[in-house]
Amino acid sequence: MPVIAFRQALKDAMDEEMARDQNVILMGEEVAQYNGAYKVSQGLLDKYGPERIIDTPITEEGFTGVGIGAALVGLRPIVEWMTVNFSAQAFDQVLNNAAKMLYMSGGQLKVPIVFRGPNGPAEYLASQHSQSFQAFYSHIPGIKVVAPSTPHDAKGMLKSAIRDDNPVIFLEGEMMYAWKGEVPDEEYLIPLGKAEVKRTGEEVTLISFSRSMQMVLEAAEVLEKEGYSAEVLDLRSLRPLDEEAVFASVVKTNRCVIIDNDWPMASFGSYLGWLISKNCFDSLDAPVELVAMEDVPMPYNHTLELAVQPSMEKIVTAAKRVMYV
Amino acid sequence: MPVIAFRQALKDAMDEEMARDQNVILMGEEVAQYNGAYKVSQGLLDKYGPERIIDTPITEEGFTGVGIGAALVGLRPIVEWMTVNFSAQAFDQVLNNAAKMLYMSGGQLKVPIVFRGPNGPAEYLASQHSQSFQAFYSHIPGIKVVAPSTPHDAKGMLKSAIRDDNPVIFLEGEMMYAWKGEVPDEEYLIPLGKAEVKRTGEEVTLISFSRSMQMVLEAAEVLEKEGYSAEVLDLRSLRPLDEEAVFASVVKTNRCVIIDNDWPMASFGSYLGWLISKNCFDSLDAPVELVAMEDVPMPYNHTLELAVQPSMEKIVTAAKRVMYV
Amino acid sequence: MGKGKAGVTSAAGTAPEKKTTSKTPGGSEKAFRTELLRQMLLIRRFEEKSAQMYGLRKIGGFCHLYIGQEAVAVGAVAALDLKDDYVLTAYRDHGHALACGMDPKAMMAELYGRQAGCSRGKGGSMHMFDVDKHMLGGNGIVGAHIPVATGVALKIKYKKENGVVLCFFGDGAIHQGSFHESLNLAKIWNLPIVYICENNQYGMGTDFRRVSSVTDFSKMGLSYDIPGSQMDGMDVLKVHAAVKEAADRARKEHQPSFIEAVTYRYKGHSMSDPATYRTKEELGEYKSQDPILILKAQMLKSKQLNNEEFDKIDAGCKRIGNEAVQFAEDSPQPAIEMLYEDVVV
Amino acid sequence: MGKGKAGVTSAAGTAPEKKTTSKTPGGSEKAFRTELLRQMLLIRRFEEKSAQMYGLRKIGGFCHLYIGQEAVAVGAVAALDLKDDYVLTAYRDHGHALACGMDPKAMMAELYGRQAGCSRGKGGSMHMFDVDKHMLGGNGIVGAHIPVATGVALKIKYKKENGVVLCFFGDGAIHQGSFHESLNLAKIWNLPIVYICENNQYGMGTDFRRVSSVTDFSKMGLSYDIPGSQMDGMDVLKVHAAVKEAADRARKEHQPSFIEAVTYRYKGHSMSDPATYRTKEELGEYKSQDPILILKAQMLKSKQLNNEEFDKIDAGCKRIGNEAVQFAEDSPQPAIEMLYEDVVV
Ligand SMILES: Cc1ncc(C[n+]2csc(CCOP(=O)(O)OP(=O)(O)O)c2C)c(N)n1
Ligand SMILES: Cc1ncc(C[n+]2csc(CCOP(=O)(O)OP(=O)(O)O)c2C)c(N)n1
Ligand SMILES: [Mg+2]
Ligand SMILES: [Mg+2]
Repeated sequence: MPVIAFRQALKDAMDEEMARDQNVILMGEEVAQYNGAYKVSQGLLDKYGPERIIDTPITEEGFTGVGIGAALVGLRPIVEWMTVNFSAQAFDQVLNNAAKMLYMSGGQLKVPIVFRGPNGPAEYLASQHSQSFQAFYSHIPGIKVVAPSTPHDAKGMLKSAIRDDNPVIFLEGEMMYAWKGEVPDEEYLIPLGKAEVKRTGEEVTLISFSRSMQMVLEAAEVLEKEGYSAEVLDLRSLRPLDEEAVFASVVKTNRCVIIDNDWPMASFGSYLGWLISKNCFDSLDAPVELVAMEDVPMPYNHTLELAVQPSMEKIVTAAKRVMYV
Repeated sequence: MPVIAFRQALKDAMDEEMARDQNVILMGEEVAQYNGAYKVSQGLLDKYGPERIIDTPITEEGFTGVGIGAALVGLRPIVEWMTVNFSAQAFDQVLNNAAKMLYMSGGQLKVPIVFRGPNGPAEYLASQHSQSFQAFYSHIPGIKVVAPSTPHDAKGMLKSAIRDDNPVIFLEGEMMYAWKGEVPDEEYLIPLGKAEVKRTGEEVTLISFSRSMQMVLEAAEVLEKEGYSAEVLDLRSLRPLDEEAVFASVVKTNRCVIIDNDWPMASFGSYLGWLISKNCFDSLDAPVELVAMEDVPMPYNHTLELAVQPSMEKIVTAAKRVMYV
Repeated sequence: MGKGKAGVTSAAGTAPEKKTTSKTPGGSEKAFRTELLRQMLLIRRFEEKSAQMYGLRKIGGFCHLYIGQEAVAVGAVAALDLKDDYVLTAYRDHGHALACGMDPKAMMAELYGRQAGCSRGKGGSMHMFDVDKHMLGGNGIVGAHIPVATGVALKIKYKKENGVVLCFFGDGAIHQGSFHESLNLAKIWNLPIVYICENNQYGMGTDFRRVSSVTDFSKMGLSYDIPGSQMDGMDVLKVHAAVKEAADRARKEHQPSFIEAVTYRYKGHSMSDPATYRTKEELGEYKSQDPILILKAQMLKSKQLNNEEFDKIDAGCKRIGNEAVQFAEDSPQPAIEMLYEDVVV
Repeated sequence: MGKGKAGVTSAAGTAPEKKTTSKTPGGSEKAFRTELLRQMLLIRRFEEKSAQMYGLRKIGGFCHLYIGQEAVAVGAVAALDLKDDYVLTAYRDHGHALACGMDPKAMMAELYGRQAGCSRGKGGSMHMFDVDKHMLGGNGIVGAHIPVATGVALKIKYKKENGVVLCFFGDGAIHQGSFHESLNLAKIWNLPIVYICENNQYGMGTDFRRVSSVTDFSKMGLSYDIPGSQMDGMDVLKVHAAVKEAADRARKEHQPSFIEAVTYRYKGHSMSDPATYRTKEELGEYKSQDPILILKAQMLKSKQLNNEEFDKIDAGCKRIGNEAVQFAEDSPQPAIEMLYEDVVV
């Protein structure tokens, strides 16, 4: 199977869907002539022209709203936020327009739009540029929030997101764009809302998504070497959430560590921690642990910024803690 | 002790602090000539004049940022958001400026500002006007988030918030403004970060804050009549959170229901649910229950909008569930 | 009546092809004006009925009446063909909804929060929608629908359609960044949209002069090289002429325009507002240039109308209001399960 | 040197009272110009050093160089007295920080992420702050500091102080709603602030003409009845004169102004940008009107400078850059516990 980079998988997904459906357009800062700040839209302007690949001024609130309006009347825009940090300026548009239109129109107005871009810390970018938005967005009913961890999933899920009639927040990671993985040549779709067991195990369930999956898998390897069997679940989609897959695994292993590279309070990871604690109450042999970002803004200094985030070591430690070893 | 309304308590707090400190100003839509959309600033313009009680145009991002700028250089602005819903337009200012300045300047820049206004559903206002923001704001390190439930606490905590050198989000409730309660004549302050046991009990802990406290206390009464003893904890402050008080109560009662009138996913209430599940793991005799808003935008129809929210009945049912009765 | 074609339930209860009268060469001036008059009267009577029902607690929450501003929505929407064109407005939306030909019954049921409401009782006063009539709300956050409207115009241009978008908003909304971001986008992308600021002179209790650096808003187009004009929003024919010109430019040249319509709301901001921030004299002055009276006088003078005809139209509009109330009363409450519907498709 | 008084570490390593030269009647024109020249050279050399250290991976992340734009920060800040006045800018902030007299050592240590950095290694390139020098960042979100700067001006007015705020931002930021909301607020409240758009013609890879309805930004003040002017941002004396006039108006009349300074950045947007979106010819054209060369030529011509003097100043600036690097190298990494500091007071 061909091995391609994460950014290429995203590009291919957009490319295929644009070829398939004339209503799909891409807009955002630097998506056209510059081929994307992170080169995710490489070549699309050449192929589809400026009517469909649209450079915007730096006006997140404005172009996010424009995308929503176009979606209301039949286009299927993909809006790239150069980084998801900047979507804070468009927060009202997502919360009050994208997520509400269907409901407050009594089902009349669909909003088939995808908002995508790099989420979470990259490196050396300090506090305003290193934030995770999964908590903010997964809190909101009326939108879907997905965060794949491989080129394969990225492609299949982005295609599904583009075809979805609901607003979908598609979270990528700047550090992930160069990640490589196998992606089949033939077309495929991955449904939004299905988790995947990446590794079966018996003694502890490690649950995560997006960029953290890599260190979670490494941690599972390390644990195996030390004689512990970890099951690893990649959620892929946060909203809708595959509760069934989550509970099935925890009921089996009786122990769980959640890894969510975001501040802990009112976070997606802590919600999942509560949900598991409640629904697997009788199965759990230890408290559900959460490996989160430290509860501080991101510092610039590299040693500090690494210390702020989940690491393979922290995951191993947490896993051992819930196994009481 | 004099009995006054919630809105009066807030007004008195602002009035006293403005009299005490020339650097305190109030700004927002309709705060001056109109005396506040909900009349919280009644009379302040007359007393302090237009230099200190400032009407703004409808530009939430703009005047929120202006408040932050003024705070950086020594003023202590109180910014009223007509309702907290509209602060979605100022989200970037809170997240990236108010909450970050101290950190990213290495401790040089304090932001002594209070953002206040009605949070959560009122009645018949439909989805864009009926949202709770405690999840969004309590997620963010670098700010404080408080939500008192009585005129007494509102006054003492607003005074503390105004004197606090950090940005404080002060959540009120439109339905609470007319609530009455005893407020002493003499000056007092209530520290931010201290919960209060409103009622001691033995069999279950009910934890909430802000407007929901009223129905929580009613539920405790009903439970008592049915022979069950509920302890009721009013958090008052969400960030910082009085973990000690929470754990002490749950360790005593071994059962807990959290009431948070907000969507459940990635919410403050679910975070608390995880925190308790984890830290009181050995004490809990039942899963921690969360009585939340239904996971839908708010409908306009009154019957539906009541059905969406926590109610006394739902709280009683949840309490019985965790008591297995 | 064709799907998506705007029409207004006439005073007599039938639904004449409003657009035909305005656009077909054969349509007479008299018929066109009569239709404008009828629509303004319908809005007036519908709003009065809404206020009455609000007083009886049949309707709750915010209810922003349009009384006094009828000429703006009616004159402007009369320049459209809602098969191709679209309307978006803010929360003071009953007038625009009626002008777009939305069913008064479904609207009253919506105000009642009933299942037969246009938004199934989930939207209420601020969220009137009718996808078939191309009326896309009914939006509650000040200024936030302006980019959305701009996006609708982007679709028209992308699809090479013939339509134009009218985006209505208040004097209070014009300072919002969303307005400015949108105008720039509309200009650089050559979008067929007409931005219409209904300057009713107050944003809630705030006289617009207190919060605006300029009092002639039409200047604000200059920053974006967009033609702007300020006009009398109490005269429905003037509004119609100005919007028609702008809509034509949008259609032909794919160029955005900006119009400030100076108008006045007779009632408080919402039902709970006593409107003590303005004088009786000021209100009286505007009432004396009431949009319905102006058109009526013009038509009486030019013999396009007599008093009897006027009374008949008016009686018809009142009847529609009453029928709408009856319809709403009869419509069932939404079932509790409806809560969970319409969250995602 | 008094606390809060801006000064620039001179080429010789001493810190002359820059403001004195510009403001004291006794200060000679020659001394003033020499100081402007020195500051521009210091920025140039500091930036070159930063680029070099970035190449050696001593510095990471975004690093937006100011080379080519030196005349704007230097000319503008020279009109200030930073005892009373304030400066806020975006993430391309090294130039403004140096012009405000911030310590190059603390700045380089910040770029290194070290404990002795001006922001204790927590801010990095985009977040230079110095409260004593009234340099309030160093802000990373495009446009978001414009309301904040406006708030600083509100404090000046409220406290009846004598200061003025300079708010710098790019051509890319001007379409942000925050700019428009701020100008209206500054005008209705009569705030002492000068908004300076540094139009370096590109926002990242985007030629400003592609995303702007107007190419003469100074028009944009009209929407707010704020005087606007467009000027040559490569000539430090012109910048200084224009900003001085605007700052004086701000101080005396408490009126905001808006200035567009047309300039150019020689390097890519950040270190990772090859800047292929523009031609070599265009770059060459601007380099031929280099702000340092322009002033140097003027001074040589008027005999206020000879080549030897220039070389000596330049050598001094290079030395400062080297010393800053040495200082940064020697500064310790922040301790892990510092993570938890500065979150709340
Ligand atoms: C972003 C936002 N801020 C505040 C409000 C509250 N609010 C609703 S209407 C209104 C006044 C709007 O005035 P204007 O735009 O002139 O419209 P009008 O009511 O006169 O039709 C305000 C402040 C809101 N809905 N949205
Ligand atoms: C709100 C927001 N959107 C996008 C970005 C990413 N970004 C950083 S700089 C930049 C270009 C800004 O250009 P301009 O304002 O002209 O400033 P210059 O870089 O030319 O100094 C962009 C898009 C950001 N930091 N903030
Ligand atoms: Mg108005
Ligand atoms: Mg630029």
